[in-house]
Amino acid sequence: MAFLELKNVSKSFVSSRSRSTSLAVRDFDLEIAPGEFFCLLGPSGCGKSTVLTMLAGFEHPTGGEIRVNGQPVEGPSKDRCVVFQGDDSLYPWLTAAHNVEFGLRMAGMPSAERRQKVEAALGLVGLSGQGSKFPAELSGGMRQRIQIARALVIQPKVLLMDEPFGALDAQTRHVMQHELRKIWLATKSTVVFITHDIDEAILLGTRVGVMTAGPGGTLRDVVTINIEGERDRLDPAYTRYYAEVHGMIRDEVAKSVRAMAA
Amino acid sequence: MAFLELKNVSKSFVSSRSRSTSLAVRDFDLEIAPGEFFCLLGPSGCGKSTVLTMLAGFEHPTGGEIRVNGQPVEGPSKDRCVVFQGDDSLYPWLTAAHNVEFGLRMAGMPSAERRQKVEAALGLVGLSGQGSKFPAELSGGMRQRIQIARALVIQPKVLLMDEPFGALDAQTRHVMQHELRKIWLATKSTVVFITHDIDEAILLGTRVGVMTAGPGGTLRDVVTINIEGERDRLDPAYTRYYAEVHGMIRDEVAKSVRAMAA
Amino acid sequence: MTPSKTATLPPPIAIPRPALGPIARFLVAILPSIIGFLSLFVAWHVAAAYLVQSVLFPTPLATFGKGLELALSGQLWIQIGASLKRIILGFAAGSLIAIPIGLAIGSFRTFRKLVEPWTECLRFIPSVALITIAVIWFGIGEESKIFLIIYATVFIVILNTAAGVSAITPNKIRAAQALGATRWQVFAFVGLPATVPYILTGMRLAMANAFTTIVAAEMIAANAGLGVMLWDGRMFMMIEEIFVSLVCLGALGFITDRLFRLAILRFAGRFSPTM
Amino acid sequence: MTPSKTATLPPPIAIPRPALGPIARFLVAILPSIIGFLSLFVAWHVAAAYLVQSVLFPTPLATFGKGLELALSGQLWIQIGASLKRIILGFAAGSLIAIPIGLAIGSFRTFRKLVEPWTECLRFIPSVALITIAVIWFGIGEESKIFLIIYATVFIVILNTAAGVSAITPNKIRAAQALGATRWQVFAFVGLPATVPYILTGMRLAMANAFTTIVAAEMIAANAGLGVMLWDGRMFMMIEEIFVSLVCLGALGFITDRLFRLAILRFAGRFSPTM
Amino acid sequence: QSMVIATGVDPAFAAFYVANQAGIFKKNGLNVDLKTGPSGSTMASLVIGNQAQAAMSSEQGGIQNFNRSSDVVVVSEGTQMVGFHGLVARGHKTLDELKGKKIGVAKGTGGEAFWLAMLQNKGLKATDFQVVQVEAPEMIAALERGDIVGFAAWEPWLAKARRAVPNTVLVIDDVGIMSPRAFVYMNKPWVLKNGAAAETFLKSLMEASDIITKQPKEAAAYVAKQLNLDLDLTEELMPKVPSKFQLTQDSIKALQFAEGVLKEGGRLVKPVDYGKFIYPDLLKKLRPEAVSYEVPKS
Ligand SMILES: Nc1ncnc2c1ncn2[C@@H]1O[C@H](COP(=O)(O)OP(=O)(O)OP(=O)(O)O)[C@@H](O)[C@H]1O
Ligand SMILES: Nc1ncnc2c1ncn2[C@@H]1O[C@H](COP(=O)(O)OP(=O)(O)OP(=O)(O)O)[C@@H](O)[C@H]1O
Ligand SMILES: [Mg+2]
Ligand SMILES: [Mg+2]
Repeated sequence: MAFLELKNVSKSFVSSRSRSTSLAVRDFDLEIAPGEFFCLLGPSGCGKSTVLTMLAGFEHPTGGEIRVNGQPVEGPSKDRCVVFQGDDSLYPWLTAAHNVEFGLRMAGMPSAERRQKVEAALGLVGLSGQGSKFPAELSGGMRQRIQIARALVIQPKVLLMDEPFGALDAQTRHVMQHELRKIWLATKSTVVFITHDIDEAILLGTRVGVMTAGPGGTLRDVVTINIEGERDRLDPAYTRYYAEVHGMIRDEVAKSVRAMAA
Repeated sequence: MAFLELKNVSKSFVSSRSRSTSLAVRDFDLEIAPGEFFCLLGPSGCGKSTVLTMLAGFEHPTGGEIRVNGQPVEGPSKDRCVVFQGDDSLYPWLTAAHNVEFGLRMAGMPSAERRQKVEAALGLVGLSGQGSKFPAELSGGMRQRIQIARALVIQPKVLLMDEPFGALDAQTRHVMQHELRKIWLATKSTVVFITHDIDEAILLGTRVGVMTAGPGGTLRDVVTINIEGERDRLDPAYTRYYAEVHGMIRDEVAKSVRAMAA
Repeated sequence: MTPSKTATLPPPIAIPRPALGPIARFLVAILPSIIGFLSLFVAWHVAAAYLVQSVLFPTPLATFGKGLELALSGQLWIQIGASLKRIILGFAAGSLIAIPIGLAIGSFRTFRKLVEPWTECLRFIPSVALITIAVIWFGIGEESKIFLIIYATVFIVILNTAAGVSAITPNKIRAAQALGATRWQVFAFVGLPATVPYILTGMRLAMANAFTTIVAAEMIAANAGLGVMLWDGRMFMMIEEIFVSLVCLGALGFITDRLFRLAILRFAGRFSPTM
Repeated sequence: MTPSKTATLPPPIAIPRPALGPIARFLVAILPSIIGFLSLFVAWHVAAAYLVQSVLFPTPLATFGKGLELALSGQLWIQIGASLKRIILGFAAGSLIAIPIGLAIGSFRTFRKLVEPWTECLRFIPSVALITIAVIWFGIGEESKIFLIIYATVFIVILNTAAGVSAITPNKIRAAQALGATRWQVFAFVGLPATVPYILTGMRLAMANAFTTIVAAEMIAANAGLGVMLWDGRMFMMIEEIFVSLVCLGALGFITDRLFRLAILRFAGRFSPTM
Repeated sequence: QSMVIATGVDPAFAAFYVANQAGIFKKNGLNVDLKTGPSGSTMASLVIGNQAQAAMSSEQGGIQNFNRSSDVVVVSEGTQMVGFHGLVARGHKTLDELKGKKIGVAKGTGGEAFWLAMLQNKGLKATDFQVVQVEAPEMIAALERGDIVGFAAWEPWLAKARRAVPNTVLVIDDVGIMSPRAFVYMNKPWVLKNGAAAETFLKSLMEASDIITKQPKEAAAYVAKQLNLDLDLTEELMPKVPSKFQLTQDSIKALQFAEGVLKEGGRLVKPVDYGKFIYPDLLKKLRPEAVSYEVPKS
């Protein structure tokens, strides 16, 4: 039973310079079941963010159709919360804590309850006690974690994350991956997770999708990760998956480099 | 003979909310020889970007002193070119190619010569043929590569890079690491390179510095990487270095998590 | 993503709509504008014919009748031409003077401190009060009228430009410095283009000032112009003339503003997310 | 880093300087401002005493002499008080009206199309020309004067506010939508605060309009005020009075603007990188 | 009973100022709010909407207002000006010398009325000169710069120009050419409703007029105080604007002359019905002998 459906989706943008259109994503076909943790990998510029933007409802496909729970996507919704690539979606006029509580406040949650949830969320991302700082006073990695806390705290049905751990050091990232997996196991929400780290994808995903090189990338292959219980880099199954996905991406990057040289 | 010297440098910021000061970096002592490739690692928020900002001359230390080639740093200079964390330093009104040629244009290089150099630089970062797009029309990873091309093309004496490959997928990143190392070997410029990827640090650096956990981090240890010729992840020396650096960072992240929980 | 994204995205809060045919879409798009215009005239008519009922406040019909009469006699075009020439000259000159000053104020702290006492005091002095001074300096010819328009244009553009400069993300400046740009180059190649949206907003605001000041400027020894029409109307209680002049000012201002926005979208669209 | 960084950084292009003692630093900091002010008066003096030499253009000394005389007799304070009250009331009311309208124009496309014909036509109509209408609607009391000040304030603030809304980084809006904010909440919790720097710039610009319009407003049946002083001065060729009135307008404007900026830094500093 | 009166700032309105400053209105139980504006005719339009109940203004001002609304009526003549208008020139002493030169005239003012009357009186044509439209306050600046060589205006501009600009002399004044008047206009519906107050109002003005004629020094002081004007200048100007409350055949002639000028300029909306325009009842009650005119046939 598909929960998120992308049917033959394509998206092209009109270039502001030449008024010519350029294809960002083409013929993207995918069904995601409820409770899945779907990881999307692909060479830089292949169209990952574009797919996520459309799933969120911020942009409409120029071809094909996107459905969530059977309903066509008309616009953004609180059920599909987004962690954006980059940090320009934080509110610079709010402190870190107020940024995190934004969604709860919109939902009208009373302030005491809110405070408690925000404290928990800040702790989860390793930023307890930093809640009174403004985004401009935080480091790049800290800002990214604030964004994650802001999305997690509202416990959305669908969590759309665009390279959420990109600005984190390996260790902090490791802690965060662990936390995210715990949350997902506990809440069984559906996650679409863009990353450029193969390890991360295999560690977290129920399935891993690999896109072809851009511009105008599409879904090349989807690998189902069948590892029960805790995942471990030393597990031979893990290494096999790694090699498989790694091979696909290497091909695609090579293709994209070749395409560019041409 | 030290080329870049940080003598007991510390930096504190005045918080806009409480008007209290918070320490970002303390007692940072480091000497970097000309032609070195120095990698700086440390848990998120420990003060890496702050150190780089001061080396570039954008901010002054609140304690201690920074010298370049024996001269105290008074402000930014073309000899110390910077790749920023995040992508808000690109000029949205210029195309990718014009962004890349910015430094050359400032130096008054004739346009034909410029075009040639820009083409080469775009090729280097895998973006030939994308030069006419505007930053807003590029993906996150593409924008980061434009920033790198912009810095490389002016061949600065010192290259200060703040997580330059953070938004790149593993494969593209690999290609870029390779290119950067080649350039460094050819030009023997001095590089200070912030990363959160231990592999990357050991692959590229002549020395790797690890900072203690923030807030108010300092330099914990510096490891000299003595591997001749091409570096290889399977080399036992490599694995030894990896284990050493990894241990240090794990300690620091653990400390920072503990500090936050307290 | 950088703030630059605004350059190619539709107005932010607009929720995407289901697709419509092109003609239907066009109609839906202009319908509210039409309603807006109609409501303006209906409000005026109701106010004039039913609410206020003053002989000093004619209905739109009476006004348009008079306007048509003046237009047919050729009179109106002479007035419009005379005023428009002054407005355009003064507005263009004022903007040209103001942009570099505003950029320099935003960029160089010392320059700002030196010049701010001038701009910050003078901008509160009404141009209507400068009529006498304008005549002393520039006589009763065109120069003094254009001087007043320049005066009315300059400060708004300066202030907006300077505000734009200080809103530039510091990393843009820092990048330029680290790429070897001199102070002057930072100013010209980063400060100026990054400030374009602010400058244009300033110019749009200033344009209204130029239009409203023409009335004061044409108090000085003018033989033609919408301001002359207005003052004469006032002097001789020719109420319809006053309103024809006001309607012309409003309509011309509206049209000029639209043309200005069109030119911007055409030639500098990528600088300007907001127009 | 986000654009927000501007909130805590010094003006961008300023190159850091070697440290100085606090007193020396203060002196170096205010020296250019002092030079700026002095140069303003020197230029005036030279123009009046040597270049123009007209009976219609008094020197600063003569003006200040007259000003002192009026101040000592108490006269001046009455005029200033009367005008200032009108300006403050009109400016505050105008801003309060304009901010929500500007936000709505920037946020809701249909609202913009409905309302733009009104704002975009009316903003080109000079307030001096509205005197008659103001009197018809509001009588010759304070109301009509305050109406004119409101009129002069409203459009600038609307336009700047709307420009601010459309300059918001789309991701900020998108984030709010994905966090469950309704249209209305996006408007209030993202649109409004993100637009604060633009609103404040608009208000600073509008403040100048309020000051310059007081002169037109006080053409109507006013008994006290700087505008009255100016018109009487003009009628009776009491040149010094005209200039005292102008100097007062300039100085009051300057002071009000500084107070406004101070209040902003104090209460809303984090919203406003540019002031 | 309170009422609003609208006035320009000019010694021609001395009756208003003296009645106000000397407390005559108050003594007679009237609570008067004196509103001042740039000129009498601008302010007179306030009478149309009953924003002000009374005003004083020139013939033209009154006729234009009456053209707009028949609520505005003449209740009395107020001031008769002698030698108040004139033509000054710099470096030239006669009209002949000025031929072909630039002369400043402000449209719609008493200055223009004088200029036209003077041309007619001397048998000259407007085309003999280059007429430049200049507002009164800018006349002196323009004269100073040499943009114009002379201008037709009224006091205090004539005196000011002679003092301020060297070589400037009075070429000709209005004595024997015309004697313009300022009339008192009131809102008729208001008068009909508040007959007693209207009467008291006119009576107060007459008392003020007595002070002006009998105690010129005190009167000048009141006017100078009200207008914040130089006392010397006020004393010099006051005799040129004597207050006269009457309605005579000459009053009618003055109004008819103004009507003619307006008609020639194409500014007359419709012919004046003097029977309706003039409302002599108040003046008749207070001083019947001052009313002596016949309503002209239109
Ligand atoms: N607004 C836009 N206008 C024009 N082209 C765009 C726009 N956004 C994206 N593109 C183009 O679409 C393609 C895919 O971009 P997208 O951001 O989806 O890549 P991505 O897979 O997220 O890459 P990365 O890993 O580098 O973030 C790119 O070639 C980009 O140039
Ligand atoms: N402008 C500022 N104002 C106040 N505090 C700041 C400012 N910039 C940085 N800090 C603080 O200084 C500390 C170090 O920040 P910095 O950006 O140098 O970290 P970093 O090591 O680069 O982290 P990351 O890997 O997450 O980018 C953080 O605790 C941060 O909150
Ligand atoms: Mg992306
Ligand atoms: Mg950093």
